[in-house]
Amino acid sequence: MTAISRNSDGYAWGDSFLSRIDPRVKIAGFAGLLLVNLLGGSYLVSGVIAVAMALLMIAGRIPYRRQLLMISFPASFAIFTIISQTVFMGGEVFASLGPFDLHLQGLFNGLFISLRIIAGGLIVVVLGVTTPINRLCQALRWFKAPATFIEITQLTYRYLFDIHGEFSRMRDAQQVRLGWSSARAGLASSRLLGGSLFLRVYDRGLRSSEAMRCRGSGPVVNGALPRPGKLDILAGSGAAIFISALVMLAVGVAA
Amino acid sequence: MHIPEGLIPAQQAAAWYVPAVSFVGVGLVGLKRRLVVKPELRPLIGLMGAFVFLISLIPLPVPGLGTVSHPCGTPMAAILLGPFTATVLGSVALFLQSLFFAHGGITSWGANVIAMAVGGSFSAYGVFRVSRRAGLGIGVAAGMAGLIGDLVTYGITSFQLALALHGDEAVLNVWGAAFASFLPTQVPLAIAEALFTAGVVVFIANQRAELLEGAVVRP
Amino acid sequence: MIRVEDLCFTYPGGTVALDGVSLEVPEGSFLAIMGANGSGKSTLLKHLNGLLATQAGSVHIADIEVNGKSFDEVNRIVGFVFQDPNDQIFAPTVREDIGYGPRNLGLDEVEIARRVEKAAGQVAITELLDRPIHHLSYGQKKRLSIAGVLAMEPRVLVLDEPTASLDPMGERRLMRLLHELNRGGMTVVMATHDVDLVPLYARQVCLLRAGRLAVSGGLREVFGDQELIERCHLRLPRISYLFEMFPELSELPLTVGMARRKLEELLERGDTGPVSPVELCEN
Amino acid sequence: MIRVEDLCFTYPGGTVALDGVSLEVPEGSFLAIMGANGSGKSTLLKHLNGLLATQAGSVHIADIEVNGKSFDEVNRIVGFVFQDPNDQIFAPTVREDIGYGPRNLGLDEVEIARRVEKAAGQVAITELLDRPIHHLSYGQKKRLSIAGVLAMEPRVLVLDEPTASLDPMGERRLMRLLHELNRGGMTVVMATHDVDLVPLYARQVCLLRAGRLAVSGGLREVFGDQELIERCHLRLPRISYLFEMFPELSELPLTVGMARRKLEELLERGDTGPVSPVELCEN
Ligand SMILES: Nc1ncnc2c1ncn2[C@@H]1O[C@H](COP(=O)(O)OP(=O)(O)OP(=O)(O)O)[C@@H](O)[C@H]1O
Ligand SMILES: Nc1ncnc2c1ncn2[C@@H]1O[C@H](COP(=O)(O)OP(=O)(O)OP(=O)(O)O)[C@@H](O)[C@H]1O
Ligand SMILES: [Mg+2]
Ligand SMILES: [Mg+2]
Repeated sequence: MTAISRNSDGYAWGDSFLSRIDPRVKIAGFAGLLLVNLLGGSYLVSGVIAVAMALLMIAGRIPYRRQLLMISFPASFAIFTIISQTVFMGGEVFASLGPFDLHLQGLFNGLFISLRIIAGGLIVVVLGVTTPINRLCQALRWFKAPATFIEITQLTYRYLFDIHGEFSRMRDAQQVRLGWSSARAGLASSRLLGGSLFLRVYDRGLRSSEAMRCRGSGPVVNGALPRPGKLDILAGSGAAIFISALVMLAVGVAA
Repeated sequence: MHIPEGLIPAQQAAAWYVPAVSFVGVGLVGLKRRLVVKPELRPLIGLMGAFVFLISLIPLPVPGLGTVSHPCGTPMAAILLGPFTATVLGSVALFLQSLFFAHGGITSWGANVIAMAVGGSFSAYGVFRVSRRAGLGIGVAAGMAGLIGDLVTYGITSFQLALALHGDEAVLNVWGAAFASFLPTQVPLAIAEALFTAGVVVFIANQRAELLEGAVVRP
Repeated sequence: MIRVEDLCFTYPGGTVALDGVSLEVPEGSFLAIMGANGSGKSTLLKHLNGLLATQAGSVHIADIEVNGKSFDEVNRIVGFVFQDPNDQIFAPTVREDIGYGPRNLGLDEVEIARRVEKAAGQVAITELLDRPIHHLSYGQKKRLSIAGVLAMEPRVLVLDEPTASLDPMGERRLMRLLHELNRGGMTVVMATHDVDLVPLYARQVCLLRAGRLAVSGGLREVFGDQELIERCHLRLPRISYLFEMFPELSELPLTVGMARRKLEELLERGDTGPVSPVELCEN
Repeated sequence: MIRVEDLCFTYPGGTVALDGVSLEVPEGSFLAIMGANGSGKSTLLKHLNGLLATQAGSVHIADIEVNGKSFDEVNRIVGFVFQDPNDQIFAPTVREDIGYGPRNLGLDEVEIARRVEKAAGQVAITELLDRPIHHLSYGQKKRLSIAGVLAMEPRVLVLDEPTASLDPMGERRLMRLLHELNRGGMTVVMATHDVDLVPLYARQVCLLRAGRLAVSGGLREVFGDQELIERCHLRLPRISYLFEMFPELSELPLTVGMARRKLEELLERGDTGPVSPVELCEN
């Protein structure tokens, strides 16, 4: 009901073997997977990736309701893909729907791209949900991403919680004083909330930027990452082996 | 809607990355300079980034196609902070959304940046400037900017989708079909974006005119 | 009035904030909840009106189970004052903020105006009524946040550190007000760190320690165990420490009034000087 | 160290928050600023590091005039702790927030890490270092906000109600820390409502009343005028009220330690029991 119970990044800050892995290793591994997924060009490769990611999620005890919710967005695109491919691809016609011919090869291609979307979505979800933003930014810094980009990323992230926090605090405060107990009250309350939200967050932001100025007004910089440990080496080599296997699979399928 | 991970084939994804990185790069250089001169801009920038993130996350279903669509938020950011900064904010929002909500993707980031961050910001900013020059009120100008920025974004996105999924049809035909099929959702969305952008800009102009520095070209 | 059974709560980050807390607060009680920073006080209070949904265990208010469905009903009974006033107040002006709750109770404008005036008077912010809320000092915001809840005249009042940042006179006024309301039948539950204040007003104390109920009971029971008190990052009232110089005492006094009587006994003097303000409310 | 001359400040809404305040704080002082809610304490403090620009009058820190130009320079000397911790902390995690100031001082990573650890230890939040700040309780945020400033090791520490919402042990630890830092030469200025705490630590007190300096001086001078104290919405320390029962006393004791000595005199007893923790820091 409150902001706190809905913090979407709660999991990332929790402790699981996935969140403990060095973010640089994770980024490298997942980037490899993304490339293989996109270039692999076969059901088999994307299918194996999807299954592997699902297993990782289960092993890492990522709350499963969230998994479903998160993957529902890319999944919804799958439907669109299948329809458009079935209609627009050439080849054998297996049925027709009004003015449109439905093509078998298109259907298969649509299914393939859908699988690729799901696998890709899962890769990104696993990375995102197990890596706290500050560690991600540390890793990005190590990979020489532009400092301003990282700074804006952090600022944006911080303000997300400010807005979300301010929004839910205001709504909580309203609810507690029965501001949402009837349709009429709800309408008045939502108007009040919408009108004040921007300025309230801005004011809070202004105060925290004052606080920043008092302490030197530089960007928020994360410290350097610790040296990779045993777990990281293990995870890194695991990922390397898995990705090479996938590459070989892809080459094999293509041949 | 942001194009998800895995939909665009590799060559096209790479091709979209090139202009996207250029725009974001130019924006970053400018923004860095701005922050050195005016460090107190940070809260507004963070706030707008977060607003772009949140606004472009409000999902509204597109009937019949199973996908969802949403307003962009970049038009408002462009009016308040200029198109290049808005591009950076859009690109950051897209990056974070793909990670935390599987909304958009990493390999499709370039394409999404071109559509929502670059397309939305620059078209809206242009419309806003031109409308202000033409003597329109600040609310009307902002509303027009929101409307056009939103539609341009979806025009580009449907082109990208068409390019990726046209199969054996001509790209332009598919583009037309995709654009048309998104229209029933997109028109109300664009209107919502227009009203929202106008509302926020007018509200700020009334309450905190100093935030609009430079943005308001006097008619 | 309030029945908490075996309540557990873990935040998304994995912090276990409550771990099997059970509590029974009869109607008309005055309960103080104490404990170190981070011991789970706010988390517990936020369950009493359904702000946080129970994960395990249950909360009943006036025999209504607190959950999403009963939220509005419960919040008609329970008034809740947040720890940070910035979290609680949101309307553009002081007057509108105080009137917000009464308006949602469906009262008419005359009654709303009466309640606003009354509540503002109770926390001494009458002359601020037409100020915009972002023009208030922190303590003034704190007062406003309390007024907004008082104006709803709830049967149960739950306050999260209501006296923090109030000036001493404001603190005394507020505590007397709560004392009076409590005498009039209102159940009062407050989280607080002020160990000097608690013995003056509370009749029941409950001590949280790392999400568990360390002890719950009357003043003597709780303040009797000095070692436990200190393990909970609390201390005895300052006045009690003074009386440690009398090792012959079996019980340390907890308030100025008690101290005075004790001292009179010790000195075997009968005369009583003028009564000091802090003693007045002592029970 | 701090010289405030004839400072006036009116907020945009028209509220006169400061009205001709002059103040001289020598290096190494421990000054408590007290006054009712809305009397102008925070407004005064925010002038000491240039957060608010002077409208009339002037502020000098270590002979630097505080203004927009000298802002950064002044803030290297003055560490400022806000009244509401939510206004002060902004980095994603506790560690980064504490490290923010030291990093901007241009220190190297090793030194930053050392200072972060040290400051976190000083306010007892070492085990929270890797928590995101939106997962903290209010009191934990308060501690963090203090640590972030301590880590910068300023020469002057300005704190706006640092002990509000701290648990009693946290309060005691913090006050002892401030006491120690002060002994080490740091100038400490704090606004506070805790009249029981002030006599234990502060050596100089200044009382604001509706934006004007009501009185400023040593403990005795300020707490001697009970009527003025009460007009400023304050009160005497609780322990003092106990001693009103001895009308023969010319001076009421202000701390447990003083009370104890006084009592020993009155009882003409020589023995001293074990020393209680609250007395330790008494000066
Ligand atoms: N941002 C603001 N805009 C307008 N008026 C303000 C603002 N902040 C404070 N005031 C007013 O200025 C006066 C002094 O406020 P200040 O915050 O200095 O009080 P304070 O002594 O710190 O009080 P408290 O004990 O409540 O923190 C108050 O009357 C308050 O209402
Ligand atoms: N939103 C949150 N997300 C995650 N953890 C939280 C959150 N809020 C509080 N916690 C943690 O839960 C525990 C209990 O917090 P709670 O706010 O109930 O403490 P409290 O007793 O009210 O402390 P305080 O005296 O500081 O107000 C603490 O360890 C805190 O860090
Ligand atoms: Mg709390
Ligand atoms: Mg203040």
